[in-house]
Amino acid sequence: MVGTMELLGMALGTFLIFSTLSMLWKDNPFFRVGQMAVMGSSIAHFILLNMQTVRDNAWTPLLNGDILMVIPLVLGLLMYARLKKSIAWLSRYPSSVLIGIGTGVMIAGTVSGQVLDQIAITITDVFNGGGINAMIIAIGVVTSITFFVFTKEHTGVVGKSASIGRKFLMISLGANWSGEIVWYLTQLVGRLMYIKNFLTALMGG
Amino acid sequence: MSILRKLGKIDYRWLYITSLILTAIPLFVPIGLSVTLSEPVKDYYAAIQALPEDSVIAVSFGGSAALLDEQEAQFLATWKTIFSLGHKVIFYSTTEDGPMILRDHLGKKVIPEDYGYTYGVDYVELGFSPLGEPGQASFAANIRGVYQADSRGTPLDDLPMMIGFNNFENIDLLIYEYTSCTDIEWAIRQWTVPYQTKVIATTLGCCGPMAAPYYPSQIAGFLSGSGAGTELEVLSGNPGPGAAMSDSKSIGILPQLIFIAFGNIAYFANKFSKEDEQ
Amino acid sequence: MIETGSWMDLIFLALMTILTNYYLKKAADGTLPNLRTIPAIAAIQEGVGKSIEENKPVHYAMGASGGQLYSTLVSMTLTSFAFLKYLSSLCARLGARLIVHMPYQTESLPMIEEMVREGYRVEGKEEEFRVEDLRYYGRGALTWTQGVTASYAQEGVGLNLSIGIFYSDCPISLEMAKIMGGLNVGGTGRWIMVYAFAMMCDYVFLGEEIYAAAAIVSQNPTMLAGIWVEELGKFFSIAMSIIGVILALVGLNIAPILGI
Amino acid sequence: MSTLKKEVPKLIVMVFGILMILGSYTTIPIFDTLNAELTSWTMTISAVSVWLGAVYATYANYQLYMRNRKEGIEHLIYFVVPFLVFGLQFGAGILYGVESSQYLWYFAHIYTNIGAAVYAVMFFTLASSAYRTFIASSWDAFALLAGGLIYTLRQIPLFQAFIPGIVGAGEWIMLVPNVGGGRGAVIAAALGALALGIRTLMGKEATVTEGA
Repeated sequence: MVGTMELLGMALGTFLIFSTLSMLWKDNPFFRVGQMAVMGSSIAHFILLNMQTVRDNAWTPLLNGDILMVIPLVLGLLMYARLKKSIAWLSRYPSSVLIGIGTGVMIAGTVSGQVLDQIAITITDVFNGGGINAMIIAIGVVTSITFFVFTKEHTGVVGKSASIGRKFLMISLGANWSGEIVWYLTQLVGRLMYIKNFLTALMGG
Repeated sequence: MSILRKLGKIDYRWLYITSLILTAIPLFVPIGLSVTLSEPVKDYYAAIQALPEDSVIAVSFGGSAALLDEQEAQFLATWKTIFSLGHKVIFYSTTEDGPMILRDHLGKKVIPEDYGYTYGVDYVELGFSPLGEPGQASFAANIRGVYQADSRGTPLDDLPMMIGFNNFENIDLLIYEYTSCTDIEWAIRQWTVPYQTKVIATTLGCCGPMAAPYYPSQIAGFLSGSGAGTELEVLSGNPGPGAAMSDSKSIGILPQLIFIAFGNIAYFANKFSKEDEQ
Repeated sequence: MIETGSWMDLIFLALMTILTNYYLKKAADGTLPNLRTIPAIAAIQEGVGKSIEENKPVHYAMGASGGQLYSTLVSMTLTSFAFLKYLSSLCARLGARLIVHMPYQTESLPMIEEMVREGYRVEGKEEEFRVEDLRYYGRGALTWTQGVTASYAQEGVGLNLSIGIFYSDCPISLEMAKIMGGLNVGGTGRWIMVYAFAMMCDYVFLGEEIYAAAAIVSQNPTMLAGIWVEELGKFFSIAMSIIGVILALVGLNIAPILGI
Repeated sequence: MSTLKKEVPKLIVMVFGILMILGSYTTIPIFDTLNAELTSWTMTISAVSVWLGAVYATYANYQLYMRNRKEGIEHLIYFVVPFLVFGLQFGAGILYGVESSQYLWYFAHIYTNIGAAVYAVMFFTLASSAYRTFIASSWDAFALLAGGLIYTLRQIPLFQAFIPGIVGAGEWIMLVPNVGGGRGAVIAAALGALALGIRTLMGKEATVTEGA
């Protein structure tokens, strides 16, 4: 037997599933109420979790003597300067810190992980006797990069290579679509199972 | 001919409603279709099986409440496999939802203590930290730089398993559970490349094609989607939620395939009729 | 001193930096790359015109997670800012209403407001900027897609420009904009989601095209000059792949030179 | 003033970016320590700014209500509901903690369901877009259709059982042509991101250097 609170929760959950799905039919008051409720819920959840982060990452260490933690706290507060036009420019300081750190991390990780290593793996697969499949991958890599060349018109050899590359890219896009749609179907099945469980519980199952 | 052409202009809502109905039917009338195992799943399982006794596994847990339907089969089957082999496990959550899901699942659906585990000695749960890629790097280099205590507030040095345990050197396998497709690169850049840590991954179905370029050279195996979770359930002999979903997926996809066929029939009917007119 | 196995990375990075500096100097002398046409760029202006004709707003979306500043996707965030500034300026100039669906990362909100204000300011119409048209929906794709869809349904869509970091949010936002009669233009550098743009957009920036297109719409010589550097990187990648594969076929593996 | 507004932020970007790069490429301990410290800062800065979202959302919601309030009582409901839900959830989180059973009840039934339902909606939107675009009208379109269909059939148990070889064909699509095309796209996009990143650190990226 399912408890009253649990049953109430499941009823609420079922209503929200239907309100969300109903937008496919057309915009309606149930969807709007559901959307507004989710917005409030999501902002509350996000704020609560971030307050924990501030407490654990900065506030507690600060109280324990890590004076440096004042800096990120002040930088975070400077973000609110955007709300007053005369001092809005101050919000650029924390943004710049974040962009600088992000760009540094991105550059360091991207050069090897997404450029050099990718070329190296393509070569290694051929070297290690990957056979025809390794060759097809190598052709796909070279031709699809050609597709992204902007300074040469896609005619002649470049055009032919880009055209082949486009086929590889399309197959990849198709495979990506496929991965997603089956995943979303799983989500749909999951929600239908939830509704089925609710109905079963409602009937005393 | 005009009927064929109309097949390309059916109101989308027919597709929606037929898909919804057909997906629901097997939930009430199960069919029981079998599954076929794929190479990345076999290698994922083999990577856990190949670990020597008393190995330490780090689970970077990226559970998301909204995505449980896709993830649950994967992680439940994975945990059961690990616990049955007796390896030590360190869980750390990279998503806000992670600790809540761990609390709900790691005590109710798979109970480590049932396998003879003791908290703090055989497994620990470090809680959530918004790690991102820089955080993964910090964790691999210095766990205490990210976590000073576990999710229950116990200082790491008070947990027997964590004494002298502080970085990648203590970890034999990383199970990288993520939901954002490009995040696989974080594990590769911050674990595989610098430390040659053995990594296996679990992710959503849509992320399979994105993980594939890194398999098997940089990740030893991976599970993408609940389908792969179902395969692991079969492979490891741990039936779970994945199996129950298989039938519905099989039937629910049919309207989509039929509508794609309709679209193509209509296109070619239109094309040929125009050619005839010329 | 230098991390083991990092030499090639550093050399590559140093070369890119030197080349950037070189082409920036050339740009200062007025030498800019000739670029092939990207049809989606012209479509943005067409879409703004359509919005005005139909008396519907222009929507700009950069993804539920589009405001990442301190992640490896920061380049995509900056690219989406460049488009946002261009679009707000275009809307201010032509007189279209612009609604911006902001991402959940609150740390990027000040910059988003700054970009929109700047777009209106350069057209001399800062007073027409309305803060309430910067929409925020809370954390995650779920609330964002619901909020965006509700806005499309209730306020109408003329043009929907979507550039940025998209995860599993765009299949709903793009398709809903399409179903509601909007002109969809967009792209993302996240290859995994490009399929949704290819299938649902009237005009698409395929993957890396967003970076080049951002430079083009900015009309900023230094950004345009940067395209040379990307291009040389591509030629290098193509050449290394071809040479490496040929040598691999005759039994020589040059992959270790690249770092593996 | 221009120095404080424009030049200092540029310098900050450059200095922090270079520090992170040094931390990644060198073995000098001070840079590793700095990397860890700065990473922790990013989390804090981001977390402190979280109330900004609530400010923008409140303002937009209030303006929408003011514009529509004469059209009917339902707009008052749309206006009040998010505040009500926010208050209840925030209150529960503060009073009982986010890992309490009260909060988890709320989380499990509202947040989880809507999130999962939104993903379910995507099944339908992707289905209708495929109906519209998966038409073999050219070789490019045929490649898209073939990649999509074969990999879909490979993932569905029904077809695994009845189409011999579909698993192998699907795996091949995923591990060979998909890898070829996807890897090329990843390399190209990475180069675009790198070029932009380098310009950013050099203080030449317009989006960082110009603003109102």
